[in-house]
Amino acid sequence: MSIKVRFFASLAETVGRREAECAHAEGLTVGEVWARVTGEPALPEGVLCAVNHAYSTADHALGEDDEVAYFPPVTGG
Amino acid sequence: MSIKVRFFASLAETVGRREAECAHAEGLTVGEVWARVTGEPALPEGVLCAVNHAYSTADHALGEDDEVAYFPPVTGG
Amino acid sequence: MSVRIASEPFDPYDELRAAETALGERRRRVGAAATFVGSMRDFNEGEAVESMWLEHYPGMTERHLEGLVAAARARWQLDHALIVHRVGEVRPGDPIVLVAVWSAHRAHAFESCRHLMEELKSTAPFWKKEQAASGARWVANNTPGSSAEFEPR
Amino acid sequence: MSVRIASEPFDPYDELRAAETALGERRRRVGAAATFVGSMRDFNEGEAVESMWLEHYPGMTERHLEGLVAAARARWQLDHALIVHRVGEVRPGDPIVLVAVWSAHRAHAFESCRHLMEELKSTAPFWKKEQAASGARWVANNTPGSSAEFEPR
Repeated sequence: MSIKVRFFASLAETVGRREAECAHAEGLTVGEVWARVTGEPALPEGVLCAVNHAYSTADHALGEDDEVAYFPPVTGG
Repeated sequence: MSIKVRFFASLAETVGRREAECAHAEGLTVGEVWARVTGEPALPEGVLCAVNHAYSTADHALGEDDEVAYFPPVTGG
Repeated sequence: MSVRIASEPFDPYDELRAAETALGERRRRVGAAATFVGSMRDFNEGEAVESMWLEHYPGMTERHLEGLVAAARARWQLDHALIVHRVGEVRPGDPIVLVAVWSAHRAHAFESCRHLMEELKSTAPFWKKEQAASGARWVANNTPGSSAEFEPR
Repeated sequence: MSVRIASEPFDPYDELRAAETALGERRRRVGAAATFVGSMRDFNEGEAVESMWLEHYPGMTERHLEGLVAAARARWQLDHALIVHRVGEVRPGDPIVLVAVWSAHRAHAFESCRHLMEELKSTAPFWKKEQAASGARWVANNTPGSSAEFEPR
């Protein structure tokens, strides 16, 4: 099983890509997937995350076919 | 010297006219002009008054060529 | 011109477009526009209302509204403000009042728009007479301005 | 449809007219409409801004905005609500966001409009990148929502 990972806005530029796949991710948390995909030890403060299009916390455990996204503070409106 | 007196909305219907003249009114208060023109002893509670297009109190003393108006609570918007 | 008494039906969106056109290049620094449109409802106090007569005090009404706009401009950072208010015979669905403000800051726009509308409702010399099936009646009081005064759902 | 992501420039007044046409006969019971339009300013943090790139998260953004509208409908008596938000390249003066609500009560309209706009600013997944003379930069933070945070005049 693999999980689809997405990065947005300034975070996509920092990480250097907009999408990634994370294999064998079932049961990993949102924070652990970040570490595995970026090589950084932990989710930096100020990075927001979403699972399947809804806001999530870093300790949320992922399931099959989930999509996880990481992005900076929002600045719309 | 006479003063122009105006009534609006439901008050014009109650009083039975929209306009009146009040002769020799210089120095009279807004409340006294009401009494003179309508024959009622005092300005009823809830009646608003204006002098020269600005809100006024009943004890405001009138001068030459003033226009005084009486009307019910406003219901615009 | 920031205050207009309309004796014929008006289109709020035409009014807003015209005001923004008049802003011209200043529009590029504005950023925030808050507007309120009040229209005639076809019921009041549980009864169907067929039409409404809106009376005002020519001269005083304009002067009073201009005073409200001047006071708002002193309190908030506004680039422009517009008030349009109907008088005469009004039909259900017709716009009665438009209050619009333009500012560089959305908080100023929101707050001044609401303030102007509440001041207008409680102090501007307009009077409504409703024509219902049971006859004509002057509206005695305006509705409250805070949702806290309504029943919770 | 109460939420729309616009990848091309939009006209807020055309959007409002279309929404009111869709309301049809219900419009006669509405009474109050509160709207907010946020447009691109030609300066930010003291520097001229030439254009702006607005990114969003397709799917999540729409879902999130629809959730905000649903929550507002549960809290206030609303007949209709509309949110339109631009994405892509935006030029100074272009509308970025439209929030509009229709209600039988003006307090509900004012409060829900402002609430929706503040929630959108602080939680909806949009990101702005400004193109200024000194280069491109991601906007780090949104402006405050209360005028109390501004300097008094």
